[in-house]
Amino acid sequence: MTPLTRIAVQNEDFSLADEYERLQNQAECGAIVSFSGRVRDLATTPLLHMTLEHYPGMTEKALADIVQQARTRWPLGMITVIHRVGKLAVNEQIVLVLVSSAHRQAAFNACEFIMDFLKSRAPFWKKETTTEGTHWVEAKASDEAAVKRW
Amino acid sequence: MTPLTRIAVQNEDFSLADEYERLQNQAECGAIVSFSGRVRDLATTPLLHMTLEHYPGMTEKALADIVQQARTRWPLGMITVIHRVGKLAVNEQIVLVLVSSAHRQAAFNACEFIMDFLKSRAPFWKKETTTEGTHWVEAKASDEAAVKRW
Amino acid sequence: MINVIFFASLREALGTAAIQWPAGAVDIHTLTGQLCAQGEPWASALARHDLLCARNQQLCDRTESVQDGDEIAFFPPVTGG
Amino acid sequence: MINVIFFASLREALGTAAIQWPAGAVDIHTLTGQLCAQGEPWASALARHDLLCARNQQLCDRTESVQDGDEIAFFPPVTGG
Repeated sequence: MTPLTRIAVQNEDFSLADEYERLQNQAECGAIVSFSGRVRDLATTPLLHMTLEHYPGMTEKALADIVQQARTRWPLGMITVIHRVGKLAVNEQIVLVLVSSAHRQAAFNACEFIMDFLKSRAPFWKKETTTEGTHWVEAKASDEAAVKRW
Repeated sequence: MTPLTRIAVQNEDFSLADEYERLQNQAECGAIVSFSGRVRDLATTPLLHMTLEHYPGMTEKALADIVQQARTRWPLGMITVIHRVGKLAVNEQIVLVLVSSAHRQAAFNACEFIMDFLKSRAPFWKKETTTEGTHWVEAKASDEAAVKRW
Repeated sequence: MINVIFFASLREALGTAAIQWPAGAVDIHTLTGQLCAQGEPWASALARHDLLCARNQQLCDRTESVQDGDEIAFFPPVTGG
Repeated sequence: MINVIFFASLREALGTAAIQWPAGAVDIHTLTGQLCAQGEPWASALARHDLLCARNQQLCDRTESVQDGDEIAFFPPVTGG
């Protein structure tokens, strides 16, 4: 049997198509919502690459805990959370959250909930390398505010 | 140049992977949210297949109008809306909405907004064929309520 | 003439997908009355209070005016997605 | 002993990723005070009021108690996703 929750923290890239394929099995879950995030270059100084540090061991637990919280709030089918770590170039994929449910709003809410809590509660840290040096990305107040909504 | 909005009403299946690939170009849009819906078999009598009727001409305009309304509300990048018509078997894909944005919440909101309005405003009608005959699917009050939220 | 078209369960109830109807009704409300005046199955099928209508492929109210050459559509609540 | 670990900008400011520290502090607040008492760079680096902490890989408050054998982590606000 396919496990209901799949959590991965990895250096390698992931394939939305493969992960989506995995969720297709559940006939009773007609709604699938996905979020994927990629490295953006929005800074005034050109971004060369990004390095993602994490807290091995705690990261997986934190993500599993967030998924579990989502399951207590909404009726959900399969959930996949993949987050990459290490060195990532501009435009590379960073994170993928896939949620299936029998209900459209549940799938949307759960996917957004997981992303909001991942952003503010899962131990990942981004360091940017631009043409002018390296710096740690600052946490945004809007991300903390997003968690407070739930 | 890749057009910002792609709307398709078609008999053929679609590929989330191909459509996602198309949205990867925009470096400034780091967030991509997708919704996909499939034929479910939730009835007490087994569903054999579903037939989707639509209003050719108006359907495309209604979808384009919904996308345009979303663009006036949130800063969005590329948007893809694909809806199938004709005969569909259980578990087949029906609808896909893909939205990219520089902002996670904008992408989530716009994708959900488009789905809510598509469900209550775009001229599609589902007819189910079960082992006991055919019947038109009734509109749900919850779908009309979903539109009222925005 | 007005091109009047019907979809889904309404099309099946009427047994027709489209009719040409003489121009003259000032709005969709009046047009609906003219169609119902044909008797059954029109009167019953068009009496459903949740029917939607569109003028020239744009959703509208029954108060929407009607002009010669218009395409007026009647259909039940939509169920796509 | 307590295994105390640091991440990201805090790890860089301290110049160390992990230290073994004698058990004895009743809670994380007390442990933080003991670490700061070592002087710089500890006092400044651990003074950031937005630092988060975790006990045995679970986010917690500074009031969380500490026991021999625990893994206590300090880190700046997270920025994944």
